[in-house]
Amino acid sequence: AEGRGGAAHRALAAPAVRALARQLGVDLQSVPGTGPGGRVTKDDVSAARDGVDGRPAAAARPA
Amino acid sequence: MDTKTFDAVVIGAGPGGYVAAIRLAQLGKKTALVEKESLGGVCLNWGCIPSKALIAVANLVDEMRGAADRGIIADQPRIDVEKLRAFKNEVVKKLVGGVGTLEKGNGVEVLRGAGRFVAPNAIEVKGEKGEWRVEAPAFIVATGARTIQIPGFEFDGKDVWSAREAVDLPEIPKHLVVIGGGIIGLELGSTYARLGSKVTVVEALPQLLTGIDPEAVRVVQKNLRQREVAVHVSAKAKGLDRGKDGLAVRIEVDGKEQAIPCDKVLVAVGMRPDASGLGLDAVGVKIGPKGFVEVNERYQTSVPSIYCVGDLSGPPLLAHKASKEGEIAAEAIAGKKSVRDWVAMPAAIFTEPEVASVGLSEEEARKAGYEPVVGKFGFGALGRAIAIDHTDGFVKVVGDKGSGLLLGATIVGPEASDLIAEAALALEMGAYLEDVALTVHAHPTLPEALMEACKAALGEAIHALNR
Amino acid sequence: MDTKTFDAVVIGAGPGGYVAAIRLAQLGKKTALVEKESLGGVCLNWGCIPSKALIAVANLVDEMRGAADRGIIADQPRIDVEKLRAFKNEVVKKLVGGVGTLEKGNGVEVLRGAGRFVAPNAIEVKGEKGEWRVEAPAFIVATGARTIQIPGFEFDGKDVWSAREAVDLPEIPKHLVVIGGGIIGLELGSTYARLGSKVTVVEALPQLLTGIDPEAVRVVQKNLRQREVAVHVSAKAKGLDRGKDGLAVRIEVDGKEQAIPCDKVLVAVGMRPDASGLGLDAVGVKIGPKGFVEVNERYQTSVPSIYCVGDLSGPPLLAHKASKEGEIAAEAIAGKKSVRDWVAMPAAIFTEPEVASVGLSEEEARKAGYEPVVGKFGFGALGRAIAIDHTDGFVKVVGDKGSGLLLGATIVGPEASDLIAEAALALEMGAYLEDVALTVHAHPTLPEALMEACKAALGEAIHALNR
Ligand SMILES: Cc1cc2nc3c(=O)[nH]c(=O)nc-3n(C[C@H](O)[C@H](O)[C@H](O)COP(=O)(O)OP(=O)(O)OC[C@H]3O[C@@H](n4cnc5c(N)ncnc54)[C@H](O)[C@@H]3O)c2cc1C
Ligand SMILES: Cc1cc2nc3c(=O)[nH]c(=O)nc-3n(C[C@H](O)[C@H](O)[C@H](O)COP(=O)(O)OP(=O)(O)OC[C@H]3O[C@@H](n4cnc5c(N)ncnc54)[C@H](O)[C@@H]3O)c2cc1C
Repeated sequence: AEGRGGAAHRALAAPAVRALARQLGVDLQSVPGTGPGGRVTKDDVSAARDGVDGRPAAAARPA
Repeated sequence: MDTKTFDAVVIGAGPGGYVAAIRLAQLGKKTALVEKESLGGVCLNWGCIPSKALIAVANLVDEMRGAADRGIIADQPRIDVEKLRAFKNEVVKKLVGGVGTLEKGNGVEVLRGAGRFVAPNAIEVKGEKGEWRVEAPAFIVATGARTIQIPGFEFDGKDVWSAREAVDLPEIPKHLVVIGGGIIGLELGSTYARLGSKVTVVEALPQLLTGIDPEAVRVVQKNLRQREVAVHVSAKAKGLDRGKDGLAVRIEVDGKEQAIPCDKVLVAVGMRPDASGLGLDAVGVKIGPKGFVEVNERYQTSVPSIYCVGDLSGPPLLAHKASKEGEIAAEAIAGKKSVRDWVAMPAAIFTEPEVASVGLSEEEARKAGYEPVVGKFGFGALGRAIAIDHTDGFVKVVGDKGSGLLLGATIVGPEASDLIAEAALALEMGAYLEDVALTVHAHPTLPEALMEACKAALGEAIHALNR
Repeated sequence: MDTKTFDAVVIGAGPGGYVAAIRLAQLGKKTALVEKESLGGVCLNWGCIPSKALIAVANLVDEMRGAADRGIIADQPRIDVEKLRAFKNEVVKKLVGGVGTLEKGNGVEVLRGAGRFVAPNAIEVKGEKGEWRVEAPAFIVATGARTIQIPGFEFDGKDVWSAREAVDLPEIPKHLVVIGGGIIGLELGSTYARLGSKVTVVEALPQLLTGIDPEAVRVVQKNLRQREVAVHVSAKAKGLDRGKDGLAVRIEVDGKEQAIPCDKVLVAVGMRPDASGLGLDAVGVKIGPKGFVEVNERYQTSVPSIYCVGDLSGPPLLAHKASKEGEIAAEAIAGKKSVRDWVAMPAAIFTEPEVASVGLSEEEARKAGYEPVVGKFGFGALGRAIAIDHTDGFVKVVGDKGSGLLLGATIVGPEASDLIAEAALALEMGAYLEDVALTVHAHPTLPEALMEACKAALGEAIHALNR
């Protein structure tokens, strides 16, 4: 069955956030989610990337 | 033999291949699409689409039969087989033509013929209009699956139909025996039943629609019973007798044999992957024990230049799974970082009523380490369902008790195939039961049942009593 | 006069009030529900539900008329008015009975009679079975709205119908003039047209369905034209002539008068809030200039013990808005921190085809400071729509160009009322266009059109050419 990978709960992130994380080479599991219910947001992913190499990521920010 | 060169070549123009080709072209790749029969593959030519055209008509016939209860005076409807077939063919023609237009519009070159690998970077295509050697740095194989035959019931297109013949509607048999009570068997079996056949379903396993929530299956089974479809489960099809009065299917149930007289047999026991004649072995592509080509998360096979998507790359054998994989493989070839990462792969079954599911069942959730909490809401208590007079069925959601995370949904009832989309999006978004429960749902509509089921899981149903 | 005391009292048992009462009881409050007519309010008795029961039958009649094209042989259907009305009544009875059962099951005491405030913490209820003084620390007023009359067209239940009479289906007039081309006018007008009436629609504004995407309205208008419904926009209804041969509605278009002979007139020019006879003024509840009661984000009025929800608390006048507000007010009274915080308030219109929308239109998005990007996908290119033979319409999504955030959706076409739910959830979840575009949608289903529209907005449509 498809799923969230069982009790080893994977990071809660929407498809666009997952795509951005792949794009930026960020490992979602290591990103603390600040969205509702601990969901990882695009901003979280961008921030994680900034943390890695100090460069601001070209991530879209919700208005 | 002429040689043609492309950036990427797709073999097989079903929903996996034709979508992959469009996506490759969109991403700037010079692309060829090789197809030996008809654009659209199984899905458009004798699968998803034509079966649903027939099913929609069967649904309408059914509604017409019950129309008197709602104050509509009309004769009992009859079927004009030729005209129905013509309608179905028209639907197929429109969509197959559409695929051709889309490929052309995106600049994909369609090569008519059967493709076969002669090297990891080259295939030969043999068609009626020509033969080419086609070279490319990347290939996507999307040649699908074929229907399984069983001994004693070899397809002859006359007495013994495969899904392909059944979907073509050669006639409406007086008595049709359907071997296989899975999705295709029940979709087509109940269609013929509504079009006027007496139908008997023979299933080897103890349950129809194996893999689907038994409570949902019971709703479908009740409907079959109401329309006097005979169902034999745990029944083995032993053989076919051809007498001068017609056919008889011999089955064995509980060690006892019986014969079911009939005039047609539909064998719908499943599909298996079809890699034959592709020369994959020869170029070193690894094929798994069940015949599915082995792929990584980008749908790349053991030979890096060769990708594989759709029915041939593994279950579930569904058109939208094929298309999604086609997109991912195309994007991977074009250098994007796409991988298989979906959370939700919905499945829809077009029986009466429809069944659809996505995510984890209660049992799967438990196995995955969650403490499942279940919420259910019956269409019998939903305004919209009562107003449209389709009240059989329910929405069932599974959540995680501790976190409140939504884990899965099963829907049986009116428009279940459409309603599952909201649940799939919820899963992809990482929604909690509360997210769906708190979202305003227009009244009176069917998706209110999903909202109520989520509320029920939280002990807060409005239109049902919370125990 | 007996005095009864409760923790909370709800006045009016429409979708706002009856839901509020259930929620209050769930949260442990000793609750009374006061209703002067029938449980369920406008919505269940002569609004949402019965209109949709009739519309579903009109849809079926329509399908039957076109069935021959799909190979179904049958007579042209006729309507048995008595039987259809009986079916509609049965639907209403079932749901109204259901509300009674739910109130009882949750421990809500239903008081039959008209309520009127005599103090901020007390009302008097006068009913046929008794009169009571009812005291409570908190009240929710949910007494809804009433149909607007226009001079010269006073409702008489004979020649001039309000929606209430029209929904009751007294007869199928030969020629029905509908004054008002808004939601209710078109839903009922097109229903009567399909049931057999000649229908003429007279709308004062230049567009039917004001407020709805004009491109979507055109799809509905095309359908009306096909069934020969005459539509006059920018037309003023001047008066009604009663001659011995029947009625004639005088209208003025472009300064010219004309008379439309007919045998019934339906006036459906809207609803206005109904606070009359509640004694709200006397206890100090502020009412706005348009007659709506002023409330804060918890639905509390200027008198802290009195809450107000539903049609009486302001637009949009929709049942699900009323229910949502009922839940919020009930939770606020029970000490929860609930407030009005929805992102998405979907609206569904049950014309042929259906129209539904949620979130921002392109223009609203621009006004709100976004740079809107629009994606559109027509049902004419969708497999499922072609298979069920309902290809008119489209899905249009609006997103923000910079961020890719989804801002709104308009759907016109088959099952639009159901399909809007996924878009509403997407908005509540803060989804990007990409989220919906990347979510796997089952094939062949109607929600695939929403996915394709989102892909189109991103320039990545698969089943349409991206310009
Ligand atoms: C009756 C029926 C109903 C179904 N209903 C549904 C449904 O409602 N929803 C759903 O999701 N799924 C449904 N399915 C399953 C669905 O049709 C398949 O999952 C889908 O078609 C798989 O797509 P594909 O791209 O992998 O391959 P296919 O659609 O099988 O296409 C493969 C194509 O490859 C071509 N080909 C094969 N070998 C070669 C070669 N050597 N060279 C060139 N071309 C080649 C074939 O001619 C064919 O056109 C149904 C199937 C059947 C039979
Ligand atoms: C023909 C028609 C079709 C419609 N279709 C839809 C639709 O498809 N979807 C949708 O969302 N909306 C629809 N609506 C609108 C919908 O019906 C209303 O928005 C909804 O009913 C409002 O609910 P409410 O709780 O505010 O009040 P109401 O439903 O108006 O209920 C108010 C109740 O209060 C009672 N009452 C009034 N005064 C007193 C008093 N003093 N004491 C005791 N009781 C009192 C009344 O008897 C009534 O039962 C439709 C309306 C009409 C007319």
